[in-house]
Amino acid sequence: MSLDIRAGDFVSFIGPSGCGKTTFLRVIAGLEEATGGSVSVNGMTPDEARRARAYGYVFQAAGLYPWRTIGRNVKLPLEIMGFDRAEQDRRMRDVLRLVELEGFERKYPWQLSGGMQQRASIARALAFDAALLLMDEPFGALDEIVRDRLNEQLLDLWARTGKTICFVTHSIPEAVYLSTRIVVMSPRPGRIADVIDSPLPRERPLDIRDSAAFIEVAHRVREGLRAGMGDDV
Amino acid sequence: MSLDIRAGDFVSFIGPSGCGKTTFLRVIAGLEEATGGSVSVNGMTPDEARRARAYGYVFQAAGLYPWRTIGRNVKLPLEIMGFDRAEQDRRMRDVLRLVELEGFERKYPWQLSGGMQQRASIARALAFDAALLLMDEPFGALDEIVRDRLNEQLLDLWARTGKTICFVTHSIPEAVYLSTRIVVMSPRPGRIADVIDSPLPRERPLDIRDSAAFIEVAHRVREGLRAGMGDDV
Amino acid sequence: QDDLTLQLKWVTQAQFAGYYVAKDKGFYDEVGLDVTIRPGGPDIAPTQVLAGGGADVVVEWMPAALAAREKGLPLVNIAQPFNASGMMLTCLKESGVESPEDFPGRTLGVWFFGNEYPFLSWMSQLGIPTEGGADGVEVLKQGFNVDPLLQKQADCISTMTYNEYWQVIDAGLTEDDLVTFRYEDQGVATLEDGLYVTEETLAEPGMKDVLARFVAASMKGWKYAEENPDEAAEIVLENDETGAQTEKHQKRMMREVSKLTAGSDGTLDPAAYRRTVESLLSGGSDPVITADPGDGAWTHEITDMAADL
Amino acid sequence: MSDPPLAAPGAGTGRSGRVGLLVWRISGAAGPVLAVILALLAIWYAATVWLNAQWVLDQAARADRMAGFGDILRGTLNQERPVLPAPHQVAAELWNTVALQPVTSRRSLVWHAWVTLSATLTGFGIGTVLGIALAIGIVHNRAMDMSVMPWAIASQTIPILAIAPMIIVVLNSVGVQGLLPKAIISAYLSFFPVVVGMVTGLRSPDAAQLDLMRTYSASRAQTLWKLRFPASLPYLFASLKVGVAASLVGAIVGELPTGAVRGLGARLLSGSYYGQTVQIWAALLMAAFCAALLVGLIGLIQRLTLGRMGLAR
Amino acid sequence: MGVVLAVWLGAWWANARLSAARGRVPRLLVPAIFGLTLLVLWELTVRLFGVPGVILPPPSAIGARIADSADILWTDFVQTFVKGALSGYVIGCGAALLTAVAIDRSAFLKRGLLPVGNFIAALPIVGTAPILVMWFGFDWQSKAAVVVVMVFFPVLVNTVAGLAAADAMQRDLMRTYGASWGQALIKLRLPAAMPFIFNGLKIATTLALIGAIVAEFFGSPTRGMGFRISTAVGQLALDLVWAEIAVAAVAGSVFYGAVAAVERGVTFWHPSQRKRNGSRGG
Ligand SMILES: Nc1ncnc2c1ncn2[C@@H]1O[C@H](COP(=O)(O)OP(=O)(O)OP(=O)(O)O)[C@@H](O)[C@H]1O
Ligand SMILES: Nc1ncnc2c1ncn2[C@@H]1O[C@H](COP(=O)(O)OP(=O)(O)OP(=O)(O)O)[C@@H](O)[C@H]1O
Ligand SMILES: Cc1ncc(C[n+]2csc(CCO)c2C)c(N)n1
Ligand SMILES: [Mg+2]
Ligand SMILES: [Mg+2]
Repeated sequence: MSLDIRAGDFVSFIGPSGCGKTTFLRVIAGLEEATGGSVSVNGMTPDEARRARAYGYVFQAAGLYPWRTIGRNVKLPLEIMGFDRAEQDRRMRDVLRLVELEGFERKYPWQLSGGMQQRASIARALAFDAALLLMDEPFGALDEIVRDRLNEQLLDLWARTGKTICFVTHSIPEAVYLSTRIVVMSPRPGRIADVIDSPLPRERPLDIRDSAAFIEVAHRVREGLRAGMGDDV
Repeated sequence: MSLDIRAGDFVSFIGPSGCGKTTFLRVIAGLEEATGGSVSVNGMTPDEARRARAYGYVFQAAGLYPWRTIGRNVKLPLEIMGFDRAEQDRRMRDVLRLVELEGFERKYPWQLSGGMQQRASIARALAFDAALLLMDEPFGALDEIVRDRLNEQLLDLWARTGKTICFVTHSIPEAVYLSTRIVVMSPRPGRIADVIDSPLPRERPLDIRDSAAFIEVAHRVREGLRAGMGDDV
Repeated sequence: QDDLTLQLKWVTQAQFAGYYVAKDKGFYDEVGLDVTIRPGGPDIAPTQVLAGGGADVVVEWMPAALAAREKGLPLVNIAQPFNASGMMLTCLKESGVESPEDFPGRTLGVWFFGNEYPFLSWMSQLGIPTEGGADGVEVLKQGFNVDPLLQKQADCISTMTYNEYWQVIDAGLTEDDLVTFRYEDQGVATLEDGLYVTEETLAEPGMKDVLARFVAASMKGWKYAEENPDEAAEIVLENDETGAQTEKHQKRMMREVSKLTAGSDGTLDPAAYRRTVESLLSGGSDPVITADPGDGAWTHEITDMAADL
Repeated sequence: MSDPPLAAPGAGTGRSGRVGLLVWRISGAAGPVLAVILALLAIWYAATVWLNAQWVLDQAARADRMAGFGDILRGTLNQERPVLPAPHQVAAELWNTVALQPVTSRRSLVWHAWVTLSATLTGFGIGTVLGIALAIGIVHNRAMDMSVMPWAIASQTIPILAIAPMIIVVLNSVGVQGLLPKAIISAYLSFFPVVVGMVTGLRSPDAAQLDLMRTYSASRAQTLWKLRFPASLPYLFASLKVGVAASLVGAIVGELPTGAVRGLGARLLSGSYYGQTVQIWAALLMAAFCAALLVGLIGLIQRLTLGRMGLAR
Repeated sequence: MGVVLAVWLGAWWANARLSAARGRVPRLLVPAIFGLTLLVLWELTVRLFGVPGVILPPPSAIGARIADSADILWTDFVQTFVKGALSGYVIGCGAALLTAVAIDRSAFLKRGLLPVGNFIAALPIVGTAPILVMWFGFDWQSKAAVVVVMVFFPVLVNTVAGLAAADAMQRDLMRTYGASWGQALIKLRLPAAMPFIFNGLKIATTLALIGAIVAEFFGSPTRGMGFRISTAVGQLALDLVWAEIAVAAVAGSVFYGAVAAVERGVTFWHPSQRKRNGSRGG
């Protein structure tokens, strides 16, 4: 299985539960060993990339440390990477503004709603400004409205900063709306069923989702998924 | 706040996180007291209805008891309500067939995938054949494909048995696809923003979702949600 | 047959051989008694057992018995098989203690749990404070064994002529390594191992007769044990349920105990009683007993009846 | 109290029910365990020499001799009354009192262990039943929750060794003797971990699980039996492991004021009384073996029960 | 008998009423009433049934004794609690924490030391105390040693369990930052272990006090709570015995309460602590 991700791409992975999306992301991040084949991230092995702190990772669940305030959670990677105090504060404030959480830095995670926690965890991954963002169903637990808003903001951030983003989701509209390429995966054994290069422009208002081109791509994704399914649940 | 649910209706509740959907369902179920106003279920107070075991409740998470097999989880309400052995077995088999889980009665919940667990929990709510079903985001944790399949089955069940169903979701397509009426709620204070009677026929194949009528209703729901939102997240 | 329960002061050992012999040889049966013997231990206060009704008769030292009497538990001595004290203080010669004048500044091991009275009254007669300091002695609550001496944590420890002293010897020290101070020799001896009952028990109808038979049979047991020390020790060993006692030690103990019971027919010597009381009363600022218990604390009635049987 | 389960001696041991996996685990753990035991033995021997040397030197001085290193080695490893007996001395004593004596003999450590174990098991039974009953009361009755819990904590700060004789005397005066007083002391020590664990356990079902029962309008008894009790089992077993070890200590403590005539407590005490350190250590190890056995037994029952319930993953 | 039952029922009724109320006052009042009831029942039983004072003194006599012998009780408290129990507690818990961290670094130690440790923890105190007195002398040092032995393993086992408590995702997060072992320990695993550590520390409080007192039964200077208890029993001064026990119970409860209070401060974020603020009946 081989896949080529270009710098500046927004790649989505979509597929049925258990097909290995999370595993794939973890291999890229050097958190797990590939069972076969090799992965390289900008010419480094995943493990080297991890040590070089070359990427930010957003997990499926927010995974904030409950004993730290939101502000200190965001500062956590900065502390570990040895940024100085003032810089830590500055960056923390910047990214919290980015995800619209200014004013909440003194709160504890469990005092915030699920959506706010998820945004804080995104802020944490952005804080140290890695060129590669790995995001595992970051909006899975959120309701449609909040999700739409965050989708818009994520696209905006991506357009402004030119980061490379790998994004796992199980929502077809989300994948189609966000990506420049969509990787459709099939279950057991985890394989790539289809890779779709999106014809949509980079600039995407929310109502692009009612456009014909959008519905066309969504349809292709759905077909790709169904083909790989058999009667697996 | 007042709402009239007709017997045999399929009513969906949709609204942003924290707007009180779950609370509303719990009040109907007599699990919580209404802060104002009154609720009656077929002429009974919710608490009386609860004691009369007039409804089945499906929680947001499957909530199976991990120390019971799937079969014994389904039998739990039957044991409590004092059905005899043979009847318990018969009903358990019936409802498990209904949710396509025959053959799994000896498995423990953790041996099943999330989708199967959720179906087992639906079977449990169906086992004692209450006329009213209360379902709180029963498919929230599932991926799109499995969700589609379960949506179809639920519609089928509803059509065959003529139950009344109250259904909470945060997916617009799901709400539109399933319901005869859609209640759109707005946050703080939890209010009903819109009640939409669906023009879709009772018989609904999956690709009705690409029909114009469907997209029209979905659009109206989205507008209703957006109107209630302000800049709350 | 009449039932009677005897609570010993300490674990099963030759110190109580007379009672075990009387039971084993059928002396109690002969006088129509069914006697249960309860061993004691470091956690058992015989006086408390008596107060709780767990026993009819106890073996106790007189200082503890008189102190209990002052606390409101009216104990009466009905017989006194031991007419001499076996208590002593054993010191390491290398510590330089040669006489009681050398005690100040030393560390001494003492038994507590009601057994501290003879020591305390001796020290107060010597005028040595027991709270430490340069002219006082440092007192340690000695555990169950003689280790403090062997480990040199104390200069002197309390020993009995029949027991702990020989444990020190067994551990490898010789008599020449040790200096001993017998309470008898120091003139501060108090009566040990008497038989006590409460006044209520004594007043029960028919009880005096039972007690008289008990004392008579027990004294017969003691005399038998004095004459047949090895057999008595064997009997004790058979009754030891812990299985921890050794034959050598018990036989030697029996011979030493015989020296303390020799010549006693169980009758309390009123002069010895007075000596004990004086010694306990003379405890300076902190006497063991504050008032003379008078002659209600003992009776010859039982031993007299026993002699007539 | 708080959520994390009580740590039992034996907590942290795996829960795998598969025999094969078990064997694998044991053999996998054997290497490190063996290494640690060997290291401990080495330290033990070194400590034996070090702690017993003083006596050899003293004896030599008393005899006006000089003690060389060889004398010290020889003199320390086989003393009759060592400060610390050497491992082989303890092993020999264990062998003599366990293997070479008929089990009915008073010199058999097995017999004494059995005496202690019978009191332990009786007390453990009483303590467990009492603990569970109290926990059920506490969970269902607010007044009991608020009033009993602080006093249950206070009760455990009372030194048992201090009141054991009084318990014995009081029971004695109402005619209770023999096994029961020891068992009661042992129950006193074991009920507390059970209460604490069971209260946490019975409260462990989350709100959703309880709500399910309410939608069925299940009675309190049904909720207890079908939800709270099964949910509490993992906590119960963790506390039972602590409780059974506490019971054993209770039984041993209870043996002292009952005349200390038999049982491991009596062996400890008489060993201590006659300065027979070898006997003390043998009894000590035997007690630890018993505790390990009991904890292991409960672990086994736990694996079987939870395995049958599908809770052991 | 009737009186005793009436008192019990009356107090229970008051408590049942009170506990229905919420807030701070009933929280303190209910256990106090319960305790007072016990004391009154005790006093009544002793008086009505004429239990001899040398077996069980009434609470009034114990109270009088506490007032009379305050100086003795204080010296004993300092000797046993401050010198013996506290120092042993600090040393034992500290050593256990360090060992736990060491064990945590090495899987080998973890698999080897824990089972053996559990075995050693099962050695009954009645056996170890005389040995430690023999080794460390008669003063508080040997008591502290007994306490160290008693508290070491509960704290160790809990801490080791706690250090494993951080969930996989929290650990993975540290790995994505390329954090060192030390950074992960300080920023993640120790904080996450705190609820477990405190569980061990709380168990250790009661063990420490009991250990220090019991060790004095096996040899001590002529002061200390355990010394006084055993001596007073021999002298049939049961009121003094119970006075010491009362001091022990109060000191132990306060010690436990203090550790629990620190726990609330440190693990404020843990669900079991958060639940306490929101009021939800069982
Ligand atoms: N290609 C593969 N190579 C190795 N392991 C795989 C592969 N595909 C799937 N797996 C295994 O399948 C299991 C589930 O995979 P994973 O968690 O990545 O699924 P997922 O796609 O993220 O599912 P979900 O949508 O539920 O999060 C893992 O245990 C993983 O080891
Ligand atoms: N109308 C209302 N009356 C009383 N309480 C309300 C009302 N609306 C919202 N709440 C409060 O808001 C909180 C969140 O409500 P709820 O859990 O019902 O949200 P929800 O719509 O189910 O959200 P989600 O989509 O995240 O499940 C609850 O604590 C509830 O008490
Ligand atoms: C803790 C303890 N307390 C008292 C004694 C004293 N004692 C009771 S009976 C008896 C006779 C001789 O063995 C002796 C000396 C002891 N040894 N250990
Ligand atoms: Mg995944
Ligand atoms: Mg909800």
